[in-house]
Amino acid sequence: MFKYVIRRLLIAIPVLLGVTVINFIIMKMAPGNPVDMLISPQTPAAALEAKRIELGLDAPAYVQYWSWFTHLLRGDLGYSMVTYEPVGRMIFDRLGPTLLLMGTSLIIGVAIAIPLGILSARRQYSKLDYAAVTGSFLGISIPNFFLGLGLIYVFSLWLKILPSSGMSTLGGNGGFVDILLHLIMPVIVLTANVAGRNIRYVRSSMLEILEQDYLRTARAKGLKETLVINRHAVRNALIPIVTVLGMEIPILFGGAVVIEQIFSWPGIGQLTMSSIMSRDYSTIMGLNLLAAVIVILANLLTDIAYALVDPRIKYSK
Amino acid sequence: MSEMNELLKVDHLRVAFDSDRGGTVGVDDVSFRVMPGETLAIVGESGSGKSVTALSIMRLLGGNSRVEEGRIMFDGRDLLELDDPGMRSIRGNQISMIFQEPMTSLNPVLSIGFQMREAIMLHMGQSKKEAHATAIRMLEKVGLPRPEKMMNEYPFALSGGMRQRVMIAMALSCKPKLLIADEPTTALDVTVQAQIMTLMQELCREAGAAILLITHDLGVVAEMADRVVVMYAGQVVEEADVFELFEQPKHPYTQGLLKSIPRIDAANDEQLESIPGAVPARYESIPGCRFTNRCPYATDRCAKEMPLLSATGEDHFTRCWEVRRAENGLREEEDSHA
Amino acid sequence: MHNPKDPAVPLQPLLALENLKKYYPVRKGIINHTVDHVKAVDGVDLTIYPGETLGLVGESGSGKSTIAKLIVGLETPTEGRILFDGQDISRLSPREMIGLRSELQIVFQDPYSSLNPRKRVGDLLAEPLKVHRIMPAKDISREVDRLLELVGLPKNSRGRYPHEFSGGQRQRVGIARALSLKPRLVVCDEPVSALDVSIQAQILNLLKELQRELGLTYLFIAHGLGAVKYVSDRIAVMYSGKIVETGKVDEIFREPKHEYTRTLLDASPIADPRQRNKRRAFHSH
Amino acid sequence: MNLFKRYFAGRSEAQEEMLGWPEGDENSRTLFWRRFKRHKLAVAGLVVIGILTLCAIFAPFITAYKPTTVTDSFGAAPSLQHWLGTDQVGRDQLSRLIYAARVSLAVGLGSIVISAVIGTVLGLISGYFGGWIDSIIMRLTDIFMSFPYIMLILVVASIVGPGLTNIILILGVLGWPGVARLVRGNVLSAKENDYVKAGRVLGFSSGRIIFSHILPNVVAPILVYATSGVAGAILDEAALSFLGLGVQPPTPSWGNMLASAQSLTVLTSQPWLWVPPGLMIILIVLSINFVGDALRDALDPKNNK
Repeated sequence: MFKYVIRRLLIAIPVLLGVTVINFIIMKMAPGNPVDMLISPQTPAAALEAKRIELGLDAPAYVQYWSWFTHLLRGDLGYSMVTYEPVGRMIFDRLGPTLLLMGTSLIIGVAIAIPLGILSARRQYSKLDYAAVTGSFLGISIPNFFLGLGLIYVFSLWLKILPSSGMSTLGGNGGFVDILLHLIMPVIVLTANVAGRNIRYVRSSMLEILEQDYLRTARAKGLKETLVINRHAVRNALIPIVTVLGMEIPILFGGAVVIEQIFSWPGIGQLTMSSIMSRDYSTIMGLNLLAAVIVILANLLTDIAYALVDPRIKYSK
Repeated sequence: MSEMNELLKVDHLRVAFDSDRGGTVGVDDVSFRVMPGETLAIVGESGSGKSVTALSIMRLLGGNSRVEEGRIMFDGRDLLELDDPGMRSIRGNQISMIFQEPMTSLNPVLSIGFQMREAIMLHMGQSKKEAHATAIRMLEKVGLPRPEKMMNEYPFALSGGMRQRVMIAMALSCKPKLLIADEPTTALDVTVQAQIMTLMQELCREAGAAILLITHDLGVVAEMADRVVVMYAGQVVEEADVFELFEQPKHPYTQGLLKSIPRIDAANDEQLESIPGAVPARYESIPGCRFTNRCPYATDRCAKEMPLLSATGEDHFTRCWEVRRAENGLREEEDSHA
Repeated sequence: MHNPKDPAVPLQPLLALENLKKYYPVRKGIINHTVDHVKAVDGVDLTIYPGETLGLVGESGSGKSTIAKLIVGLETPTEGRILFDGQDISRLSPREMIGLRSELQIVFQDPYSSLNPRKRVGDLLAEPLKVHRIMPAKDISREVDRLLELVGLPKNSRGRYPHEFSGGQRQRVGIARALSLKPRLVVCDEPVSALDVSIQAQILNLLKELQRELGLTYLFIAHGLGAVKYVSDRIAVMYSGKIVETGKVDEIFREPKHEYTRTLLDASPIADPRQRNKRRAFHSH
Repeated sequence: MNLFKRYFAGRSEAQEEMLGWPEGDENSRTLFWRRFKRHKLAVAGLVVIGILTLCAIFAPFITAYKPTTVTDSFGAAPSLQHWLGTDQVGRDQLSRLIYAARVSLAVGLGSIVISAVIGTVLGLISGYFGGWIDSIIMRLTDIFMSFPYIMLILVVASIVGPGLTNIILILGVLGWPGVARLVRGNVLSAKENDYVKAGRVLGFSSGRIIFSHILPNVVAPILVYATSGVAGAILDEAALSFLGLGVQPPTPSWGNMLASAQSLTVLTSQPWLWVPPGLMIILIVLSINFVGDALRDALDPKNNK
């Protein structure tokens, strides 16, 4: 078990390195560099060149990468090309709201998907099953932004019961209830997505388990059907779900970009959009890198969780 | 033959399936009895309906199949008439079952101990602690090393043979009157097969439990059974005492089967006679005998009229027009085995 | 029956395995290093003479299937030599192997997985002929008909897909495919284990017939002693990677020398209830 | 009796059995259709996709206005002239809606073809050869899949610039890792089949085995995946265009038509500008997803009975 975790960690390292390399390459591909940003067009070419050397931009790519990478290890993501603030700081300030948004949606989404998926599988081809499956298809087929706009139209503009933007009321104290009210609509949108994807996943996983021989063994023992399902089937069906949760994280990040834009949620997604609009590549790349690292860590966590719920892992490898 | 004290009596059982192409009949007009303490073997090839028959007794058929006709009398009660709680009190308690695939028949994420205790606590009313002790005793009985430690193991740490021993321990832990064993050794090696079969027989004899052994292997039948039921294409074609069946098989299918198995005690230059052809694809729609297309003795009547399973000797039943014709002095239709 | 082991003529073996070993590494630990080996085949010597059938028996995991794979080149041996007609073929490059492909063929156990479900039977049989350019394209069609007839399948099977055939018929197609390149040695890896009892005899008889007609040499691998006895001239018994006993069929069955062979014989059920009480393994107490 | 016929039964008997070959047996295609048709929503989806495709192809013949033609009414509500009203610039909304279907379908199909080709080739290689090639390709997919997809697309789109072709290329080139993993997994299990081993023993080249024997057997899952991939790409394009980094006006796309709703006036008082394109996206994506689900069911070898 311990070895297994270490092994997963060791696999994560080259992936992490790869992520930084890809990140660096994209950054280099981006038009404009910090020098252009710092200096006005009137600056003589010689001075420009001097500045380039000073910033190390004349060095071969791998040297530049190394210098960037060692800074990275010290937690230094460089400075924004637009606001000149440290990128790390900017991201850190925005991380909380995004994690709040993503975390809430993930938990609620899964809390809906698991029982509904299991029930749907147990009553395959029933009305409930059709409703759940159709609902889950809707969840993955409605564009985030359209659902978001629709919600704003209904709840903010028409019924006027929910705030349409930000994380707290301007001038308000940002109390729990206030944040909660602001949270409702963006969370509904992301939850629709999470639940939509996972209802069908839980359902098909459960359907597969329902055909397993060991359930027949459990029934042959004379166990009640509820026990057969709850004790013997559900646990096995949920094991693969653990992995899928890890895959939700990058998707949620993507969703957050769109949702935060619509609801003016002061998180990473909004920062991403504003950086892209202002071509602030050092911030963009910092964001991208951070998101990738979070994804890798989340995958690592799901791997460990997997090992905890599935006793088979302990023995293999 | 006294019909008074039979343990299990299956009577004109008919099971139908829903498939993509509509309903089909998997098992049709299957009847047989199991006496207390005896070993009855049901032998047949894949698709002959032997497993379906076993699962119908346990009422464990899948969702797309159902018993359409017949009775399954166990200890004087019709299992098909029981309500769910009633049936559950029989499963694992009075009738238990072990399956073909030891690798997939145990739940991979629950410990052996947990799975062992479950039935014991349910049917014997034992506390967790008592059940634990009972489980260990059973594991010991089936010859597993270090049973205490085994209780904490998970199935994948065990070999196929060991898992099947666990299944046997589990099945016999509530002292059933009948053990249904569906191809219990097909997935195992020959030497392990011999061990498992011996173990099963010894423990059942000791506990006075009858065995309903489902198998395709005539060698296993010869070693284990007291009586044999031969199934072909969803029907019973012959039933007899094991010695009688092997010495004087009457149904052409049984005869062909016995001649087509390569035996280790055969003479050197013996030539195997195989049964030509294969089981017809949609046999349920055949009006006559389902073996007609492969039978060397088939007549026009065989193709048109379905023969009934009828007495063709003392405690010997055969489903064949030609055999009936040969056995002179037979009464007509009404002597069907019922 | 042809007897290749006429003592007067010292025959050269068609196939000889010399100290053949196949170890699979067991990887463990954090950096996945090799900590141990599974000795699937552990120093096997075996000879097969032209025209004979050598039966190879053993339990699952004894290494008999690995030997089959080594002979036909699906695996490379860790150590030892595989002499075919006197030439070591164990370490040939794929290119060098091409010429020999036609000499050594295999019939697999599972007739469901051994035929590509997306190809018609006619194409399955024509493909090897085309790939190896054995004959002009115009003759291929006739050759496919001949192969089908050889294994007892009607000509109209050509246009059909494998799923339209029963297990026994599929196995016939598998045999026809193996014979398409006119091999000298055919490895039969449990060819009847997956078939129904009443079909097994058909395939065993077919294999015997083909051997007689085409002068084939067989390595017949099985776990059921009955089938092995029926088709083999000699038998080799394998146990955990090693050959523990070889001998003529009657000798092995009459007086097995190795302990394991005896266990195996005792454990094999005999389809005769009268023999029950004479035997040990099933009823030992 | 015909005992002598049974004596050497090796060859004769199989022939005999074939005479009774079930001629009326269904072939796999009719079986596929019968199973597909069980999914009523998928059949409806297929009809919707068909109609939309026809609309997209024949857009110039069925629209009253060109999508870029500016008429004299700005932001007008639906009327007889303009069934869905006009946008703020004065273009006919219905015409734009129909023309926008071209964008969605082009992006959906174009990008998935690119990812499917790249992913399939890499997945086949990775799965068949294994070893270090496999490790490299798989780590590469890990790396690509670590970046949040939308963020990565946004970044690349901001670098290479927006536009229809670029969007197709970006979605196509960044979408391969999913396909590669799927194909690899299927190849790994297909490789275990004896027919692949038989191919090696018969001396077939790796290329022949991979493309002629393995690929046809892994097409079904690729097809299913590609179907949902089309739906995903259409959604991604819409999101990108909505955020202003996708298809640029005046070329109409449902995404960029929705972008106008970011203004409060449009959102509150001109719902004809944003509701129809949103519904169109839902309609097409839902249809494709239903079809994909039915395909999955109908192509599943497990229910091959």
